[in-house]
Amino acid sequence: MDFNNPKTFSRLFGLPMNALLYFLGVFPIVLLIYVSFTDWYPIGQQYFWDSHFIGARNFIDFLRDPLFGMSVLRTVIVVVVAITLEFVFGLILALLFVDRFPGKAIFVSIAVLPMMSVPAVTGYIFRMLFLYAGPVNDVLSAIAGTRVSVGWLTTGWLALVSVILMDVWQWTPLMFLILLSGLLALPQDPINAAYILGASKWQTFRHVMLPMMKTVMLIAVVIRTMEAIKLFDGVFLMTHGGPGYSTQTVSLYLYEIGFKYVRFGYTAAMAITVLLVLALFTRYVAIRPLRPKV
Amino acid sequence: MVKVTLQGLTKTFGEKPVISDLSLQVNDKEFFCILGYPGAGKTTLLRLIAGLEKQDKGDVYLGDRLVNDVHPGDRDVAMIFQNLALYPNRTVFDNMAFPLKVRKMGRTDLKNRVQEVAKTLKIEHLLDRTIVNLSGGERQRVAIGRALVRRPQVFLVDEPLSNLDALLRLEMRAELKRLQRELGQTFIYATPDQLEAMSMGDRIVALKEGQPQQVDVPEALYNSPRNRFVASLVGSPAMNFMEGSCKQADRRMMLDVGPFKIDITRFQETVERAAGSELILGIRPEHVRVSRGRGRNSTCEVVVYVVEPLGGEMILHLGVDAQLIKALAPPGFEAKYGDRIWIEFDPDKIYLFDKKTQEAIL
Amino acid sequence: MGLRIENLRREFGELVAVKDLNLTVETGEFVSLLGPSGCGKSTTLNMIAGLLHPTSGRIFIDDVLVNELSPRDRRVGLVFQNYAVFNYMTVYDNLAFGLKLRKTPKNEIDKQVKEVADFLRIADVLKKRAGGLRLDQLQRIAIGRSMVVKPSLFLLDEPLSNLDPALRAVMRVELKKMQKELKQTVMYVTHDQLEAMTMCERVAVMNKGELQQYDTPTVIYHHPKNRFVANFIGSPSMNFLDCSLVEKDGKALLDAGAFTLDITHLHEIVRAQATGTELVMGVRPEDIEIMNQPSGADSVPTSVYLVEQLGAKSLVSMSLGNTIIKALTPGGFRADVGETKWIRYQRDKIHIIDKKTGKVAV
Amino acid sequence: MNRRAIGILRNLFRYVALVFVSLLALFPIYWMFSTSIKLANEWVATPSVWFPSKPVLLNYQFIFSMSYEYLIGRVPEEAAAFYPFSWASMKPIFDSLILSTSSTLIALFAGTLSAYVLSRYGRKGAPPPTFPLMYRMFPPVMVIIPVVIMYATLRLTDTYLGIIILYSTLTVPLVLWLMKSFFDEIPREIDEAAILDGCSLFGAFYRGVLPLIKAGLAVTGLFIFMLDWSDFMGVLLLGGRNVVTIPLKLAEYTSGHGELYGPMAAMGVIAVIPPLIFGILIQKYLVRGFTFGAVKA
Repeated sequence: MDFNNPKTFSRLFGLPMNALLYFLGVFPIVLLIYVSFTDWYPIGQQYFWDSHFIGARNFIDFLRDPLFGMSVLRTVIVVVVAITLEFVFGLILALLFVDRFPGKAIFVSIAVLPMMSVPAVTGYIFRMLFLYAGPVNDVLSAIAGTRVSVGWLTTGWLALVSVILMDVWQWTPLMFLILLSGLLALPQDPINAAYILGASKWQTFRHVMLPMMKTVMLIAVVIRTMEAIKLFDGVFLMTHGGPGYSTQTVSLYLYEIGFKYVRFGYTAAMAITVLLVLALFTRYVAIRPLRPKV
Repeated sequence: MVKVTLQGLTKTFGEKPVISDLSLQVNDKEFFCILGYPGAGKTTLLRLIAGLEKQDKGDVYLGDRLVNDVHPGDRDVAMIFQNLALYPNRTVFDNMAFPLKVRKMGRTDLKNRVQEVAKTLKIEHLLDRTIVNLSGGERQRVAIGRALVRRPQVFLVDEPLSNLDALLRLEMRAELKRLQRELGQTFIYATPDQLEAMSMGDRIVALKEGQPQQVDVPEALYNSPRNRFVASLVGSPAMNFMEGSCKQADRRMMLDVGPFKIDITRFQETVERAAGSELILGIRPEHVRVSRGRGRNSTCEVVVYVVEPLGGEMILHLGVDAQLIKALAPPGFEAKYGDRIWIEFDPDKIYLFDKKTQEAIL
Repeated sequence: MGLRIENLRREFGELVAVKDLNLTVETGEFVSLLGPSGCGKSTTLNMIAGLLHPTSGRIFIDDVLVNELSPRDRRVGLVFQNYAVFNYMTVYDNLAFGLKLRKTPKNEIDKQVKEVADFLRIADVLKKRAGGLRLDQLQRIAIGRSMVVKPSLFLLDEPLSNLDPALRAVMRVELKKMQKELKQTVMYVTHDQLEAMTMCERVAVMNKGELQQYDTPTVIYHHPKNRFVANFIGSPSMNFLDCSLVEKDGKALLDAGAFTLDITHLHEIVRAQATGTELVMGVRPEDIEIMNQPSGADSVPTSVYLVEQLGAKSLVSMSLGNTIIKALTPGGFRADVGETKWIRYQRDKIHIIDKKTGKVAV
Repeated sequence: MNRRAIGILRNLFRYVALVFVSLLALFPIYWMFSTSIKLANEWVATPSVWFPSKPVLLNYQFIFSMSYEYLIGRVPEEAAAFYPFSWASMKPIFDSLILSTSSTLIALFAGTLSAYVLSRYGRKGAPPPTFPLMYRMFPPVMVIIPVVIMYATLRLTDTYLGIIILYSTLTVPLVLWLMKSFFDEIPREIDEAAILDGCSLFGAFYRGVLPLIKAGLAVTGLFIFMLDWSDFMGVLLLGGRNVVTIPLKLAEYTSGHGELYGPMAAMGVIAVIPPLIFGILIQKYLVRGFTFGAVKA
């Protein structure tokens, strides 16, 4: 073999990564598709080839499953609200950091600490914060003047709010960092040009800086959306999807069906469908601003 | 120390042909310049010779050796890249020794060779410094040094001077030329700067969209450009061009370019043989004479737009109708914005081009 | 008075970027701020535009003190080096930007934008997005965008440096024409001495934050005040030869080692101006004559080092002792390397510079 | 009001805002830390205890003493007295270290090679560039579900190898894009000069480019380590008995047997220390990491 032939060389160099991706990428997906058409229930049938082929029953079943629909809706709510808040806070924060001022480096380091925390630990921390006798209620009491006892984790919609707040706390820093990079990378000349042409600070921001930030803002939102859809660890440790089903996101629901009730065939069908929807989303919406120029 | 022969070289990137059917020969010990605007395919041509890019068609010979399938490292050519491609955090010595280390040269030999080259380039005192601490001119020398240590057969140089400031560029130009003379080696040098090519090249190829327009010595490119492109590429300030058509009148042949007519009767035969009646008149600014008053041979009256003093002489940008004409005025000529003056062409120094083919007729 | 700058100073920490600058520009005048990179010209420009606050000193635009005014209230137009056009807007919106901010009625905006677009010849691209346009079009947009708001002072920051040489020549003429037609006060910042010398009525040469000389191009070229200006202006640049003043038999001789030059006629001036006998002789390449035979007492033998053909001119480098002297001769000059030629300085064109202070005495 | 006064006022406003933001960012972490040094009666109280009355290390001793099953129903105060430090209790930390380190190295190796090919030779040979990116975008549950099925068949469940393969595969797309962004910053001419100097293609990579990219490798490595270290779902579904990482242990404390807030907090503190340190070290590159190299700070 001639390793100085670029083709041979690049095949060789690509080999390890291809091996990983095909082993845990292509192979399992094929398996998943097969299983989704069976009634595989690993407690009764040890191997997947012991299962029975049942056609599209799994797909029809879960589309009728109200719990699944609700989990999708909840995920959408969490994603939309959390991303909106993160974007607004992130942008404000980024604007605070655009100029140079003494202590900037330290404040940036502090502001981005939350995103470095382990998500599972974050979930646990927020579980403590939102206890009946937790510090959040303390602060609210101090503001209200009387003892406030909000059951953050025991009231359905408040638990969802808590989950959103947790995501906002952990991931606003990422939004902030991306937007700050965008702001700092803005060419100064068009901004100065606008000032000289008579624009006020606000007008310059609105008509010059924002349009130039479009790509970066898109990237920030897309990245965060993708990550927010994944939301699992934190919620799992914070509420376990409870109380009842009130914080059960798609990920948690899949987990529960798949591993508590071990209905593998059914889970596989749901997973396939969600994967397909997300793949289309990624292919046509998300990947565009991200695709590196190859 | 070898000639380079290219035969029917073709290279396309995607749909776009970058080099198309190019054949030329670079002689032994020649300083050969590739001159063309950015995007003309100069760098691609060098990379094809080096083997960094594989041609779609055609052959590359170094000496008599066909090197189409030879690995770049075995072609025995050195290339000096536009961005120099030095290792920023290593010392000058390490940078220059790298090609020798790759070839597994002994320690003492290696040291001597680097020392020797550093001496020719006057960078001995820099050997222990890292590249990031060097000035632009010094880095330039190191890049040349790295190419020199290998004693390659052919040097390929890709506009290495474009990042230097004007004064340093002038200095490095002379230096590079002297070096080539002393080494007696084949240099192929790509540049977009006609002044650089004219002053350094033994021969020049004018390249346009991957096709050689003319291969010749600098004077020939300047005095008898093959077509309009070459005429406009070479010479500064650039040649004036005016479109016009031929008219017969009283047995004389006149070229009417709008603001004035010019008698081309004595070229009549050539013109009639070569092309139709649509021509382009070309005249270099240095062959446009200006005068304050109307002279006997004056062609037309013009308005002065811009005066560029160039040391003693000055370039006048003159307007007539909608056309701009540049003229080189002698020292002492007085003119300012808005003046009306007269111009006159030296009839022996005009060029005629076919409007359709853009080829030179005269 | 278009612009008046009094004792302008700007410090960045320890660094004094602009040092007590005094400058006036008449209304309608085209003035250039010329200097190498880092000389403080951009800092000065930014202070005039109001993007940077001076450490001390005062700036008047149209006799109004503008120090405390924000950029938007200064009525200046600034064209940036990279044009800073709003890529994402259409050309029309770019041009209308300033007027829209001023709440100009729509039909008025329309009228003015059309007018400017016609004047700058970009009317055909008004509806296109600015992002995809050619560099010269971007530049026209940048100029037009400032033009519509009718500034009293136009600042241009190296506007031609991103264009290729051919386009640069064209835009140079157009800029000059425009300025003349609008009778606009313009301050043009550049590091390219050719641009400054060709386009401007007066040139302010800066170095290390200090104004070196402020005069018309002709005066600056022929009577540079100091060595920096003499070296910076003119291309190829002036030759400098270290020499000392010797008095012998009632004659004053300039001894440069390889030759001596009789400067008795300048003796008085030199003695009055210079601080010692250590001098530098400066002579421009075009003021040196090359001869095959010695003629007259002033002829100096040299050996040819390098001949560069520049088309209309040949640039000859000759070694004289251990220095290299460059001379510009008519094109087509031929000589072998090492061949002996005689040179003669045009005596009234030499400059004598005090070595210690760098001041030009003659 | 002159310029200077406005400037001072603006700065004042900025600092007030920044202090507020800092408090918000730091408070939850502080709360975990303070809980980890509180005595049991202060873990949960009304009103809650903001500053531990008597800071103790008992909770840490508790988690590093004998394994948790023996301690049900006891509080750290008494546990510490009876049960000394045990190596067995360190297992989650060792497991986290082993899994994160080896997965990081494997992903770094595989991803870097592919990134180089992608940067220099384009798509030919390299993995299809958008495929790994998509892989990264899907919620892990969905990616892991088929893996669970496959591992069950291959008997890889609850093995180190299985989880290392999973981690490597999940993070290798990030390595690919990150390292590609670093390779793209090195001019192509560096490799080409090396090739002309006589290097093989591998030599150009190994001797020419790799030394210039050490910093990028380090950054990418630390970033990937942070992600692997933070994983919870992977071990939740594929580990359990044989493989127990810190987050999994943390989850164990929360399930069922009464809330041991103090030891949990101590475990949490230990879990977040490495990512916090690494995160601050590579802060400049975090944006690039999370955006697949698309945004460079």
